[in-house]
Amino acid sequence: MLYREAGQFKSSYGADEAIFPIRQDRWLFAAALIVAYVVVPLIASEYWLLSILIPFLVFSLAAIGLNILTGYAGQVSLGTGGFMAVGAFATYKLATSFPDLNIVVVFILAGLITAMVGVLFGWPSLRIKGFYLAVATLAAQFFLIWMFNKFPWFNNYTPSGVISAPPRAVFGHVFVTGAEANSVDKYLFVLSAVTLLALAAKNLVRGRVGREWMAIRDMDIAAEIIGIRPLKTKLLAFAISSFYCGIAGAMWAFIYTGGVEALAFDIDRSFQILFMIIIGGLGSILGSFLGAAFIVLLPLLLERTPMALGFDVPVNYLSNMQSMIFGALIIFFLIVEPRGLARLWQIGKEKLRMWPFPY
Amino acid sequence: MALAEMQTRSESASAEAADTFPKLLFGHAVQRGDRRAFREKDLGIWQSWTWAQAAREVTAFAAGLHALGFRRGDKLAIIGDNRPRLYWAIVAAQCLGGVPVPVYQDSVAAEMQFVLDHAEAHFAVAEDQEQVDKLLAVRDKLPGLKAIVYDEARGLRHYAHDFLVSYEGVQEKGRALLAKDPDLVARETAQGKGSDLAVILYTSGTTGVPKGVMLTYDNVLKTAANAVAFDHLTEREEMMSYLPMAWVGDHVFSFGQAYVAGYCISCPESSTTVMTDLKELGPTYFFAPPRIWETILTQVMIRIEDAGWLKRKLFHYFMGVARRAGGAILDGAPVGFKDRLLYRIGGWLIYGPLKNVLGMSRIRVAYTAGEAIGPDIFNFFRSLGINVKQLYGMTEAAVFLCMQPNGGVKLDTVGMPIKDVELRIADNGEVLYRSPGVFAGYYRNPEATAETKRPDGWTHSGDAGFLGADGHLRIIDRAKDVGKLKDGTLFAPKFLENKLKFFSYIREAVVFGADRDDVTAIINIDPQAVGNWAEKRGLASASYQELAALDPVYDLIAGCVTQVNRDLAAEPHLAGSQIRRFLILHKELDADDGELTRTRKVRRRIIGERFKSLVDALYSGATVAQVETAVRFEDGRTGTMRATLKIRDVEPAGPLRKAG
Amino acid sequence: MEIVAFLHALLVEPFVAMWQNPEFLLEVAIGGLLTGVMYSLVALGFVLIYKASGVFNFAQGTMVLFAALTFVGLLERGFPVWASFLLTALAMIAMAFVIERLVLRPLVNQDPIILFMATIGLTYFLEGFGQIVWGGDVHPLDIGIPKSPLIIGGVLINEFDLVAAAVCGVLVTVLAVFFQRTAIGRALRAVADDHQAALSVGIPLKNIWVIVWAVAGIVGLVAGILWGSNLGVQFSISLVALKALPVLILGGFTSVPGAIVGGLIIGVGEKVAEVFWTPATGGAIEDWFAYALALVFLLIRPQGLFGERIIERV
Amino acid sequence: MAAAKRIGEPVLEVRDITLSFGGVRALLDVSLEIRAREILAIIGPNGAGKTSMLNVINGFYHPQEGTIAYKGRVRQRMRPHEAAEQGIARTFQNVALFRGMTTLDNIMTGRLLKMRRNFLWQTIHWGPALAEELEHRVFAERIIDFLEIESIRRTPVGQLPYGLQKRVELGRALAMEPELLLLDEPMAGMNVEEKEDMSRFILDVNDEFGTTIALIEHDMGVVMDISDRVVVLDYGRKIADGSPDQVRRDTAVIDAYLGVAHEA
Repeated sequence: MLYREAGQFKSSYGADEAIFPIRQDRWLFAAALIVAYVVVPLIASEYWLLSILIPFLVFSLAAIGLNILTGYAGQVSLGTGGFMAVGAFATYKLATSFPDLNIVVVFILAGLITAMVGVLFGWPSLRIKGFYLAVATLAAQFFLIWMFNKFPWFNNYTPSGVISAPPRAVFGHVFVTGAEANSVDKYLFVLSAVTLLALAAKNLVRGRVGREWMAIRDMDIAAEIIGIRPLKTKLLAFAISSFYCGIAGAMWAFIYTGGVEALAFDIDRSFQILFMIIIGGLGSILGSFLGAAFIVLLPLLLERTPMALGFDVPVNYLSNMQSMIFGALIIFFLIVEPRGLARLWQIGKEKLRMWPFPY
Repeated sequence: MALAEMQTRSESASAEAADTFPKLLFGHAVQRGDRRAFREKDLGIWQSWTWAQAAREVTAFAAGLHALGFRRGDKLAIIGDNRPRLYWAIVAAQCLGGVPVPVYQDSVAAEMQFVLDHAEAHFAVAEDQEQVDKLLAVRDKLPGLKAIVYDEARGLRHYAHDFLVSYEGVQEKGRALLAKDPDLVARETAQGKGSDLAVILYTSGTTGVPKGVMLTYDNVLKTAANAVAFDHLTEREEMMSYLPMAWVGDHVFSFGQAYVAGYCISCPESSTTVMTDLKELGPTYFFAPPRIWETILTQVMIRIEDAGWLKRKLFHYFMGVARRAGGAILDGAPVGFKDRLLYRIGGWLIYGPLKNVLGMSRIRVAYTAGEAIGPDIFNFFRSLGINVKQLYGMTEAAVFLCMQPNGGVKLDTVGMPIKDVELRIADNGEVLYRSPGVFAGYYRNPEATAETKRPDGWTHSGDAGFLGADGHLRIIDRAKDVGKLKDGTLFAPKFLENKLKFFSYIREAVVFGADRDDVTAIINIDPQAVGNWAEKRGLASASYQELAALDPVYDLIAGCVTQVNRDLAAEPHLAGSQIRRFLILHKELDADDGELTRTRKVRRRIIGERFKSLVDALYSGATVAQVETAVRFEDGRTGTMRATLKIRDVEPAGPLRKAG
Repeated sequence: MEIVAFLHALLVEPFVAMWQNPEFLLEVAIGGLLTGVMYSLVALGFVLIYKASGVFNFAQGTMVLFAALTFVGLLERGFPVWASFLLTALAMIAMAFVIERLVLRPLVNQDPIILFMATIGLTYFLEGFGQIVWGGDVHPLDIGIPKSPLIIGGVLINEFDLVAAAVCGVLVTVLAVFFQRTAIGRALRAVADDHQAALSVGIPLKNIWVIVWAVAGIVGLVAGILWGSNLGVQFSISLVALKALPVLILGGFTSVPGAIVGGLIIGVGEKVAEVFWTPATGGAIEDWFAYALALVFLLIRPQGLFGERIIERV
Repeated sequence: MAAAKRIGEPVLEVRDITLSFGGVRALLDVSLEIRAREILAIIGPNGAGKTSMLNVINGFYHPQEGTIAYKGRVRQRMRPHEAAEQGIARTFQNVALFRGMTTLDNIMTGRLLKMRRNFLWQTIHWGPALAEELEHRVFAERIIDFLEIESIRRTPVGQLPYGLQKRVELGRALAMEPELLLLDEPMAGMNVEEKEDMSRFILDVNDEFGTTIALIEHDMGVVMDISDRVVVLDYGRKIADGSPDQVRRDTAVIDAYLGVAHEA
């Protein structure tokens, strides 16, 4: 209904293959950016920035990572948490061993290290498929977490096993980690990183690489017939996916919490991210964001509502209640729209474009 | 804006000084060289050519034709869908003083043979293998044909014929020749003058064999210029060329006017994608014959019926508002505040989006012509705020005779005579005219010419009509078709048929009654509309024939006929010619079977002969009728169809004043 | 040097230790059997469901917990053992009905991963539900299974282990009979082989699903009781699912014997590794050892223990 | 109408191939050759081993005995993607498209081998990467135009009717600019009109690009119309090899067909 496409014809392939071919969408996107970069920093409270927006962004990043692997390349992974942990600890080791290395570089290096680990654990994907692979990735999950717990070298022999972020600045005195970092800087830093990486991901999946992944996902036999090398393609997916998860883990530890132990990245984290992409929509960058938002906000909602309604429930009772409702909601969502929020969004958009017609 | 418009107007004025299409083309190449002149959706995007590029392409092709031996006065047959290259071919031929002869791309080999033969075309430009094959099929019957130029090489690679040349090939030849003789084309072009023959357009003619209408440059350009001025068209219009190039409509709107005003025309990707391409392009100037407006409306209604109830409610409510206020607002007539407000909201909720989906949100001026348009159709689009207007014209007049001015749009008129046009109504009610567009004559057919262009200087339109007090022209019917019943009651078949066709359920109708006791009709239902209607009522039907035979469908149509009778009863001098009996034909009338013209006008006489048994039954009082017809399938095979049709009586409405 | 020492500790010492004290090795191995049995039972639940409904039921572990909780819950409320068992069994069957109706049927024909996700949702739900109903704290469970140690052939064995093994054996035999002899069993196998075929023979898929989920639930109940009477019934039981997964890789998703044998292998291997490699690795390796084991195995034999190679047709 | 075309040397020579799964014999020392620019039809009753032959040719199955020489080079165990790299494309009996992708994307996948820019370039989707992408888009559009599927360019192939899916699959194969094109029952389950179109496309491909084509087809009418040479398999053995007319008259062939049509 809001769309006015008549006359927006494409006279070049560039225009035709733009991420937002329709003018109205470009406006919407621009508006979203302005809100994110200008409005939010102005109005958002500490609580919102630190406890909602930043984790949301970090989760989104991880979700994009997993979506690349599972949603696009079709390789189910339950090791996300483990890879995030790698990112976190790699960052810690790098940041502490090379104090004057710029934090951005550190993050990127950490991402690369995670990518290598990802490739290592992605290797079995050549021989094993589907749930066998999924279970195999659990090996990564458990082994990595165990490793980080077991060997104090990773946390510089701190008795608590907690790694805490040293203060680091992007440039000048704009600190994004450590105590003196202010929340807006943190937020903007994470936001920028996520924006860039999301864009990069979008470009990947709509280009050659993305098509290779989807080909493998949709029908690996046919993919091979047209000349795709399965191992190469899958490993690339593992590498890039892990790169994203690694950076997400790093930001989780360094910017969001400021200090974590390996257990912060246990299997529940992996499932959490998996939920995000399932609820958000497999094979959709936008979906990764929507899913992250959903999973971040839902618990808050479940927490707040009883109070808001004036009940006071014993806390253990409440937590059980929540996990019940959470579980139920997940199932409900899967039944309503197995292809996730992104799909709903897409349907809605189509309806608007076709308005007042149904199709 | 205003200034820009004046400027472009003065430009097009200066362009008028150029008195032939080639001169105009080269004029544009200078004046607005890097403005888009042609667009074509090809390989998924809208490729385009500027006037300058177009000029170069045309020059090369013209020179190439010259190299092939194409000389002043030669005819160039042009066969294919709307493609820039084919439009260029037209001008290229004109550069050399030759005469383009566009041919309907869907005509069968035999029809093509007739046209090429009659027009003495020695050269032909064919779009693709399909057209080439047709030409080759009748080649031996066309000894004069020297060369066939094809646009798309696809599939022709192994056609070993020396007289088959590719479009590029011709242009290559041309460039080579131009290298030696650079101003060849310029020279040839300079020799052309306004009074020269510009084009021969074959009118499919509602009766008998096609006639070749010869139009001079002055004919086309002068009328086009007047029409352009009439609607203040500028070089900034967007227009989609999708109607047969052989039809005067397309020739004038996407060739004549485009060259005068200097706007860009766009060709769809393929016949299957016209609607989507239309949506993408969003034209500002649009022309379509009634049947297309009708199809679009039918589509809209069908799709809306499939929508959720909320949307349906919204749609119908606001269409109600639009019916009340839309037309008036468009005409700038005073409208109450409440309705204005509602119309605004409706514009946001329904009209705007709807126009967008139809690709009509940018339309400034749109026209319908050729035959009468149904009131509901016409009002629907106008009430949406789409400025659809009617015009009256014909090939013999290079189209424009009467046009409806903004604000002066009435359903039952075809507008008032435009600049330089004089009208007179003959005693028998026939419309006579004088205008700069009056054609030079029918090619190789002096008798017909003499019949139409009378020594007294008036040209006979063949239509019966009258000028209202408001100076607007009203058309009732073909003059010769206006007949009388046995009892002398006036009987205007076309008029009745149109009234019937105004119902979306009725695709075609043929009424009989001349020199008979009363009026009967043969009906073609609209399979889509009726099919949908039937589906909603769970009536199964596998084919058109089954659908047409359903009793409920008969009831439905009977309802329409009764309605028509009621209207007729209101008109004193027509009340006598109400429809008493009808039947629904078992097959769709089809141009391939000669029952319709290529422009889908019904050929009453032919139908009357082919379905004689039915007509007799209609007047015999029988309740069923047997029919056996020969049908031609797409692939050219023929077969016969046997069927038994029901006949339905309809009660005439109101007092039947029967003389005697 | 350090590295050398580490490698020595990792690759040499354990085997030396084993060599020097075979009885101990045997004891450890047998000790691992009990855990192995547990794994087998849980894996068995997985396999049943996967075979019949193609669902990767992550909730299996939680079903064990839920069953155990219900069982003790009833005992604590004074029901006799047999009654509690019966009621719990009924509860599991009821649950199967509910799940089929509310989860599986609406999701029929969805991607496997979607169904997998749904079972994770189910996990959350059951955890919450079970603990709300029966409380979250540890319930000691004693249904009188003897636990006194025996010495057989110089090897120390816990009676309990024997009982457990026995129970497991019985259960498996029962299941085997159930699958081989009964009509339902044959139906189940048919479904496992080919849904379409099964349907065309006129087997109502939904009933099949209810049955397998119920059976899986009861198997879970048995597992829960064994586990519970050893360590008490508590939340951590549900984690056993994570241990059963490598068993699946090892034994194959669709092979009952695979599940049993695989379970025992993992159980024993894990225990042995834990005991003999702790010095080198600092312990707690049982978290991942099972997976590593399964993975290594899988790379050698992709079709699993009992699975046969599939020819990809095009 | 078509002028005689130049059928050249064999591009692919299959020598005494034997292929069996476990006990099942799929092919029994079959030899055949595919010559440059010809349209070779492989026919035979169900289960005669036709598809297995294609699978052997593009490296999907590895025969126990026999050799395959492609462009004169005898090759060892080869993976399908290697076959693709050497210019062998194919379509499948039951359409093997990427259902999640649109027609355009499916055809673009056929260009993957030709795209060189690494993933880092891809991430910016700009400069050389974009240029490359668009260049191949043009190629894909040519094929879309060639196969007359403009109107379904953006439709996810999963939603397309069977006939069109087959067409898209052919498009994907063509996008690879193959030298040897293997078509496995390109017209299975099509109505007369669709078959006519498909035959035209196959002939045009062969004409326009001089592509060598080996196809499996059941519709004898089509086979006789479009193929230059016909090889007949039965029970994994080659029982005839020659021009359509020769084969039509061959008694062994007639028996194989008129004799008990052994299903499965």
